[in-house]
Amino acid sequence: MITALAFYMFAGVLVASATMVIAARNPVHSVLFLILAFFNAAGLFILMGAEFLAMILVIVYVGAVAVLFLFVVMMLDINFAELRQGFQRYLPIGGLVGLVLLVELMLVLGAWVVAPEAAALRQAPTPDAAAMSNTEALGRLLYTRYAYLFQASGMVLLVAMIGAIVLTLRDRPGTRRQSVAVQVARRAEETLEMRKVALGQGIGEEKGVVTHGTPGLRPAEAAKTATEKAEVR
Amino acid sequence: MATIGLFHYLAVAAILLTLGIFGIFLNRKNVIVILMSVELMLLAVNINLVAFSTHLQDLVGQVFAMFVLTVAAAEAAIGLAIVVVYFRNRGTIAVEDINLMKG
Amino acid sequence: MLYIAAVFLPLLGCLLAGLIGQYLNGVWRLVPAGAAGHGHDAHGHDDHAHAHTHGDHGQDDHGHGHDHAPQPGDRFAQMITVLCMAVAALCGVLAFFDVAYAGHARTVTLFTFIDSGSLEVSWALRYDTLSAVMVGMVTVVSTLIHVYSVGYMAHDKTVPRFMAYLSLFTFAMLMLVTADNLVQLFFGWEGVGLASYLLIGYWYERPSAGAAAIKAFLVNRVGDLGFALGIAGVFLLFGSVEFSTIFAAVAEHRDAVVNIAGIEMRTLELLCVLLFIGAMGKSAQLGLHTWLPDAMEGPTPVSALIHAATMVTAGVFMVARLSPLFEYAPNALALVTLVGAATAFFAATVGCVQNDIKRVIAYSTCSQLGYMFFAAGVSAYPAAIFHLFTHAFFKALLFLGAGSVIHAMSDEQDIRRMGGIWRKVPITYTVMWIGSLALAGIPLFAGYYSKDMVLEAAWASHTAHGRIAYFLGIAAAFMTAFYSWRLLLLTFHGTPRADKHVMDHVHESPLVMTVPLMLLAAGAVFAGMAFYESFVGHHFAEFWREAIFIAPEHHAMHDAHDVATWVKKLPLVCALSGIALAYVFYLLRPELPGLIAARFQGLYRFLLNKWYFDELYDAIFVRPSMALGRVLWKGGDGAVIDGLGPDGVAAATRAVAARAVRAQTGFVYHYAFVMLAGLVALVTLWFMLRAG
Amino acid sequence: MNAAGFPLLSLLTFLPLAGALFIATVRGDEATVARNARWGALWTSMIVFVLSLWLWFGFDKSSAEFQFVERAAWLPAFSINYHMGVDGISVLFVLLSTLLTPICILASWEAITARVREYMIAFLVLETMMVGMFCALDMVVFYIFFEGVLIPMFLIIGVWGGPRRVYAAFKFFLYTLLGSVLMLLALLAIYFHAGTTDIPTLISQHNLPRGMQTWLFLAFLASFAVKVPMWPVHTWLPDAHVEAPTAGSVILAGVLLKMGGYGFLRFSLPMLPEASAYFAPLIFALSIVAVIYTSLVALAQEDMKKLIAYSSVAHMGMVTLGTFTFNTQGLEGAMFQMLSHGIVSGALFLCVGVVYDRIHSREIARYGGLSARMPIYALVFMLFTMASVGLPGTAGFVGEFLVIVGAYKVNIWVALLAASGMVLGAAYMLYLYRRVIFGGITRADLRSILDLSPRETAVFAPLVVLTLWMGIYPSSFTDFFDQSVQGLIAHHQAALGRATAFAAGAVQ
Amino acid sequence: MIPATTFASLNWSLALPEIFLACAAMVLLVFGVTRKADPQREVSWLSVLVLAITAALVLAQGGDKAQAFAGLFVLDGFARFVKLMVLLAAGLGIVMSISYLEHEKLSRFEYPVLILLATLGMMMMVSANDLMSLYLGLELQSLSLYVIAAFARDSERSTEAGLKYFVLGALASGLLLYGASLVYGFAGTTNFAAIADVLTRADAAKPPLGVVFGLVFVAAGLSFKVSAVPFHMWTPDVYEGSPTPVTAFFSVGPKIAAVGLFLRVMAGPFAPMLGQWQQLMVLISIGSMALGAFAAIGQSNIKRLMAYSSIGHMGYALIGLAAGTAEGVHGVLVYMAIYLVMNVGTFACILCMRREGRMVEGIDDLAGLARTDPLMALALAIFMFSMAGIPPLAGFFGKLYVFLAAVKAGMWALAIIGVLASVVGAFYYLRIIKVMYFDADAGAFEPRPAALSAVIAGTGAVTTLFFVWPAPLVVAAQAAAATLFGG
Repeated sequence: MITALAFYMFAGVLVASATMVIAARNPVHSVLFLILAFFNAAGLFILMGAEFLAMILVIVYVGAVAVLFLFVVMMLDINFAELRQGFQRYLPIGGLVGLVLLVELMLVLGAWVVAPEAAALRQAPTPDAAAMSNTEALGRLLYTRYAYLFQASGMVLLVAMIGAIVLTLRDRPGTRRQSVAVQVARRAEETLEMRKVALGQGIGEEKGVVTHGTPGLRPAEAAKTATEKAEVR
Repeated sequence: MATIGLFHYLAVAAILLTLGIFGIFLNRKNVIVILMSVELMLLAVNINLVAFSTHLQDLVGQVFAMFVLTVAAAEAAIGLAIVVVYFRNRGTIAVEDINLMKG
Repeated sequence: MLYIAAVFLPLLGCLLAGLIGQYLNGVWRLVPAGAAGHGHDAHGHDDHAHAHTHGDHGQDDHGHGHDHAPQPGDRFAQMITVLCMAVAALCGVLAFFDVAYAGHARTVTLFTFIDSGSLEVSWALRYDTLSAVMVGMVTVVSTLIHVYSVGYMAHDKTVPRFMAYLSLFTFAMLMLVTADNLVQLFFGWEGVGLASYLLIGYWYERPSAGAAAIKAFLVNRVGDLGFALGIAGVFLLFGSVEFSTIFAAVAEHRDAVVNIAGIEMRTLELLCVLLFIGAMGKSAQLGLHTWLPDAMEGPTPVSALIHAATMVTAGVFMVARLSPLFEYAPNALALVTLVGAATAFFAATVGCVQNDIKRVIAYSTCSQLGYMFFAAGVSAYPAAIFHLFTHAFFKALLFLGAGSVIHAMSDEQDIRRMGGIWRKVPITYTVMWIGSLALAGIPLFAGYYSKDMVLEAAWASHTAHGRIAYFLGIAAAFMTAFYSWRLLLLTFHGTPRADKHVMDHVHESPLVMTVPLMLLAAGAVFAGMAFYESFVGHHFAEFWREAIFIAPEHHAMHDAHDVATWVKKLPLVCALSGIALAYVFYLLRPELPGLIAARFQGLYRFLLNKWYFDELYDAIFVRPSMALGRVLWKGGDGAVIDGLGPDGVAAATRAVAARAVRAQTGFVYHYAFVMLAGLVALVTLWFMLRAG
Repeated sequence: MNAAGFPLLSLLTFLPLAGALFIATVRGDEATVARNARWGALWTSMIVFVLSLWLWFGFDKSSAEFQFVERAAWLPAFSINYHMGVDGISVLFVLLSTLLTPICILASWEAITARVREYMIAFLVLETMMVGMFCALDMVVFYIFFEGVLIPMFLIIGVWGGPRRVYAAFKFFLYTLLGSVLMLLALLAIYFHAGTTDIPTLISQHNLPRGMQTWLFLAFLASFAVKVPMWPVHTWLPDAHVEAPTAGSVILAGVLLKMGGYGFLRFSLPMLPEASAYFAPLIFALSIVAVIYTSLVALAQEDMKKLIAYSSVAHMGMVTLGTFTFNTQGLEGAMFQMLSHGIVSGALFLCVGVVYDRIHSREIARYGGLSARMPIYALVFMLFTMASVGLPGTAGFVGEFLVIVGAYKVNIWVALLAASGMVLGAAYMLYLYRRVIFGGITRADLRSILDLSPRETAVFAPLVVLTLWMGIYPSSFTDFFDQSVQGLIAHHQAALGRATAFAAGAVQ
Repeated sequence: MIPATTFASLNWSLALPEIFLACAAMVLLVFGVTRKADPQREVSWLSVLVLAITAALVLAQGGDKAQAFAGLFVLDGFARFVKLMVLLAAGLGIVMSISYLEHEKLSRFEYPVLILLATLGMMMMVSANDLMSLYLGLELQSLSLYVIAAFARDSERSTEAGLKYFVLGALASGLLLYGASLVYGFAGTTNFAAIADVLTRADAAKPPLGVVFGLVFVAAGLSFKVSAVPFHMWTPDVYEGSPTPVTAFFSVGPKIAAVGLFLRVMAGPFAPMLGQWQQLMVLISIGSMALGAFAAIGQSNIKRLMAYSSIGHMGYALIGLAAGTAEGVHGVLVYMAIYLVMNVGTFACILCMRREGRMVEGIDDLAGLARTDPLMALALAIFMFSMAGIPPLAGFFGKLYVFLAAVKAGMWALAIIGVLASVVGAFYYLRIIKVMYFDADAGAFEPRPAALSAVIAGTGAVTTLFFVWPAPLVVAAQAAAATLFGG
């Protein structure tokens, strides 16, 4: 009974918040509803006995992905008041197609059968919860039988990383970067030059350069730094 | 009502899937909402997988769901990256403006 | 060798005259490569001569009075063709006597022509009496015409071309008459058609010449269509197209029947009708005669050759040649008789009112051919051939004489603008008289023997169609005499109606023209007497031997000698009264014709316009064909086939393409929607397929 | 079998390709390249022609078998072989192709001034395709060559054609492609039924079921009817002819149209005998419509090439008619008609090309009175006009006559209607001749028009000789295919006999 | 309980090419990061080398069908054949991109690395023997492709292409996943062989609805990847917007891999349900052929035209799949191999379309190419004729084999519609030839980069001369197809 109650609560909130995700006018609200949906989904997972996945959902999704969404939404700073609202216009036909799909899905799921042989074919029967925790069981599977896929998912994440970097990382001209190697390799005699400055004259012959280069650097030095800067991406 | 069986979970997943789909093609506002709709769809898949896993007493479903989660995260990252560069170019991410190429 | 020479020498002459003669005249002058399209005109003087000589003349024209200098090739061409023809004529005459009198009939096989399955055709020369008569007649007349042409065409600008055409024509005609099978006969048949086309269109600058040439070819083709089908049918029935094989097998196939459009008929009847259609075309019988008067666009000797001696008689020859077939097809024979008789009558009526000297003679020819056909139709083939033979002489004579008159009158052809010249052209005048007498069938002249024989045979056939033919023939004989004397009187007698300038120029033709005239005149006088006995006498069968077959039940030839006296005399009476009437009309009371014409305006117009055949054909065939062609082209091909076919499909494709492209809106949500809708559609479809 | 074991047919097929490659490698300025391309193409095609004469002399006329056979594994896994050979039906077409190619090249000598190299390459490639198609004894190989023809021809029409060349080229290409692809399906179906694509095997082992034959026949018909072309799928032809350069028209009329007729003889008749018999009335009807309809349309034409193009449709109507009479005369007539049409209508297009090169117009009304200025041309034109009309003594007569004889054996009405083409054909051809050659010269530029050049004479000379030769001594040609045609008929009747026997058995 | 898994039992050496490729990609990544100046050129050539070595490794793996990683991975002749095609496509894709990236100021070494990773994904797809490996391979490939579609990140069109591709791709993979979950739910397993086993035993006449649904969803997801109607909508926009070498790669590599995967899935786990999906495939195939034929007609951008063209080609390839026989698979493999060659050649030509320092993409820009660059015009004409399926060019053989399969399977309607669509399709290929050969000059292009010339020459030669000796490819494809059905 309590299970049922919990299910209906989680499911109800999940569906409601999912609806709000797509219906909310303000994208920030959408993200927040998404987070709510994830929490409730995690609840459903726990009901089904998939504790580890529930945790992952909360940690990875709420902690990382949803926040990423939020971050991007805020960063892009979209003036949502100006966004056009065409929701209703396409609702009838779109809704019809969606409903047909839903009805058909329900028809199918309502008459769900599992192949009689399915039990025999189980590749990884769930261990007894007492003998082994859900997390441990998953872990054992993941690092042995599914090592191939585990590595593959690593590659997927690598691609995501490369992709994100290659698309969004850019060096604006003018940003200054630390170059450790250059810093370490620098010696005092290259950096400092002692000069006698005649009173009232300044460093006359280099007047035009100094303003461009780093103060205190000699022109050649300054030019070199500039090139380095350009080369670093 | 009393016993919560496989069908209930599947139904929730189906509704979530449909909502995700709605989100994609009824949305006129914001590409990011589409990305979120995709996340909803994947969530629906995960509920399905976990439900089947529980029903079948088979862990493979949960393993599958894990990979789906992983990939979904990667997908979100790349999706957002693309949205960002797009925004840099166009200054908008309104779905109706994504219309340079057609025919 | 003799036999081959008789046929092929004209071809040799043709080639030599055409190639070497033209070469000598500088016609075969190739344009150096690279000069095409922009070089200097190499034929400048020809051009000039052309425009001057022929540019706008509507009349017959032989270069007389113009200053076209003879070219080196002219002489060569004239000599070579005349020489070839003369030798050929010698051979022809020798062959005639050898075959017809000495009885040395033979077939000379040359080489295979067509060999397709059981259809085996050879090039072969068949000499029997019939062929020999034709070969002798054709070569002799043709030689005379060649000689005449030397004078008549002396000032033409392309003499070699003309002489080559003449020889080509003779060659084709000889191939026709010596053919030993139907396909070779058809070769000669079409060959003379080609030659006549070329000759009629000889003065190609004139639009009317071109039109007449096409008309001649086409009308002949209509006949040939029947002929070709007839040949195909003969082959189907007999399994061969070779005469001897066919003739031998006639008896066993005589009762074969065929079903045409639901009507059962004897195959032989059908075939004979088809073949006779061919003959009708070539021999200008009623219905397919319209080309003949127009063919007068050709130079006069051409007309003579084509209409008198040779080409037009091919039809008669063919019917005689195929007598073994026709003899077993009585209905076809009746048709031949009726068509022949109708033609004889029709052409005579038209001939009475024509004013062009050559057209009068042309209709006369048409009429005489009718005689020959109805003779053949009553199984009196010898009579038909005999009339053909005599007719060749006097009709050639008349044509050449007319040519001489035209020559004398500075290219005037309208007899209403002639008159009173008989003193100035005595020889021409004389021979024209002889020709007319022969044509009218006055005793002692050639036509008398043959024409009377024809009429008597028609009467003697004791059939209804024979009787009809007899009376129509009698009527035609009356009119023949009338229009012959009308022509003679208007041309030579009375007061001169030409202007003074022309009259001053009237002169007799040179010897090279008058000598052939005189020789032909001799023929017109004596040919009847000399050959009457052998051709159609009581023992004609010994003369013709196997060449002509007459079924035992057909007695017209035999009975013709024993008909009632009035039957024998009536033609002469009619001829004399015709002459008398002409005398009254055109010498005594010249105003009468005009009055009568005015009184019977409708009839006169009807006759003058040749029974409106040309107009009728124009309205039924020519115009509708052209119009239909245009409609089918623009409407059928353009609108319907292309419109529904390629162009329509292309347009539809473009429309679909535009629609397909419009669906690609560029909006992500549309794309997503299409995907989803597609998915749902597939699922639903699956449901439905499963349910159904 | 070729005694020497020498791959003559492959050589004939691919030598032009080698010539094309050679031309492609010529370097130099434009004039040099053009000159070398011309000579290279001429020499190549002449050598091919001379080699092909071996076929003329070496062919065993007393045999209906395939000769000069070559066979090599090509797709062994599918038992599809490179199989070449000629029999009586194809050998003369090979010769026709090799003859017309040098003539075409010579005819384009001065007419083509732009992109000469590409032009010559296109022609040599075309020759490869044509010869290969007639030699192929495997359906797939056949199809490859059959379709391959489209590529060079498309370019020839499109690049060197007249003002509406794009339309014409597309129409030509797509129309013929549409037909061909359906044939491809038929070929595949046969392959699956018979397990082989080897033509001789398929011919000798007729075993396709009746119902299947019907569909296959229609598929083949779709291809060959367009190619022939039969009414009502002929409308591409006038457009293609009008726009193509002279030599293109020549080869199109001379050889390409024959591919359809050849296809009927090679596939439809022997492989689908029952369906052929079943559909013969349809073919007759279409052929007769073609003869009469297109003749009438030709009568109304104002463009010389279009007129001749329509006349081609009419003449090819006789071919299809003869083909489906299934008797010796009809079939041999069809064969002969194709050969003679190849020569004669090619020559007629050349005739048009001669004046087109000078005046740059094909409008009939633009001409008149050429006889005065161009006597040789007038003579040549007259000869081919008469041949086209079917005058006995010229090539055109024999085929037409045999077809009429063959048709008469089938039905007198068919023969009568087909023979009406004799009259109509004479009408439009003579009308054309009259308007172009006869009459007075009325236009200034015609007063200085020049007669044939030596090169043009050289182009026409072989055609003139052939036209007369074929007309006077046709049995020297019919001898080649006599045996094959007899074999074809015997085979056909045997097949029908089997079918009838079977049907009779079924009824009882 | 959980079966014991040892390192050796993973049988990992079967995946040696994949492992090598993954490691090499990472090494190149590190190499690229550590260089100061962008080493795009070096990394590109090294990538080509890597691909070549991978291909060699694939070739070196002989033997029969074998499984690795507890049934997640399968290696058979089919996989090897498709992998080689994919590797070739990737190699050519990289070669063609080098000069382009430099010209367009896109020279970044991540590009070849991403292509390598995408290739890795494709190889995983081809060898997938489990719904999970299918999904991961697919995603690895797709994510890489999303990125390189938007690689010209300062270009509005490129980023829009990336965005569209991403959104729709995510939707498609969501659908595919949902289908996969349904299949899993029914069969209780994700292993292909096991699924096939379950389905074989199920009542063929009344298959469970759920798994049919799953099948349809999976098919939809895969159809998206091969851009078959009605899941094709992204194709024209993405092709047009992406940088041209990316488009070139898109049009071959992922297509081949996806088709391979499609074949593996349909002929593997779902083979027992042939009766259920055959009709769907027929419809999809017809739709694709028709749309490819018609929609391309009005195009003026050559890349967009090629997009529709590829949709059409996929329709033809799917004919072979719809036939559902070994002949069909054989036909598809031959088709894809030939498609690969001629498509790469065509895109190499398109990449040469550069005038005044900018790429031009209009079909009209090709006008008069036959005069300004006859060789390239000839090559492009050959490719176009080939795509139209005119013999003796290679494209004809591709069509020949798929139609062969359709005819043998008795699918006459499909075959007839197919050939008719090919006639319509021929129209727009001809139009390109027309523009090049019949129209007046539009000015010359800049000189061709050597690498592109080499690619054009090579692919052109193969396309033209394929007919001389088609046996190697055809026989190899036949053997490969046989292994897919061999068990």
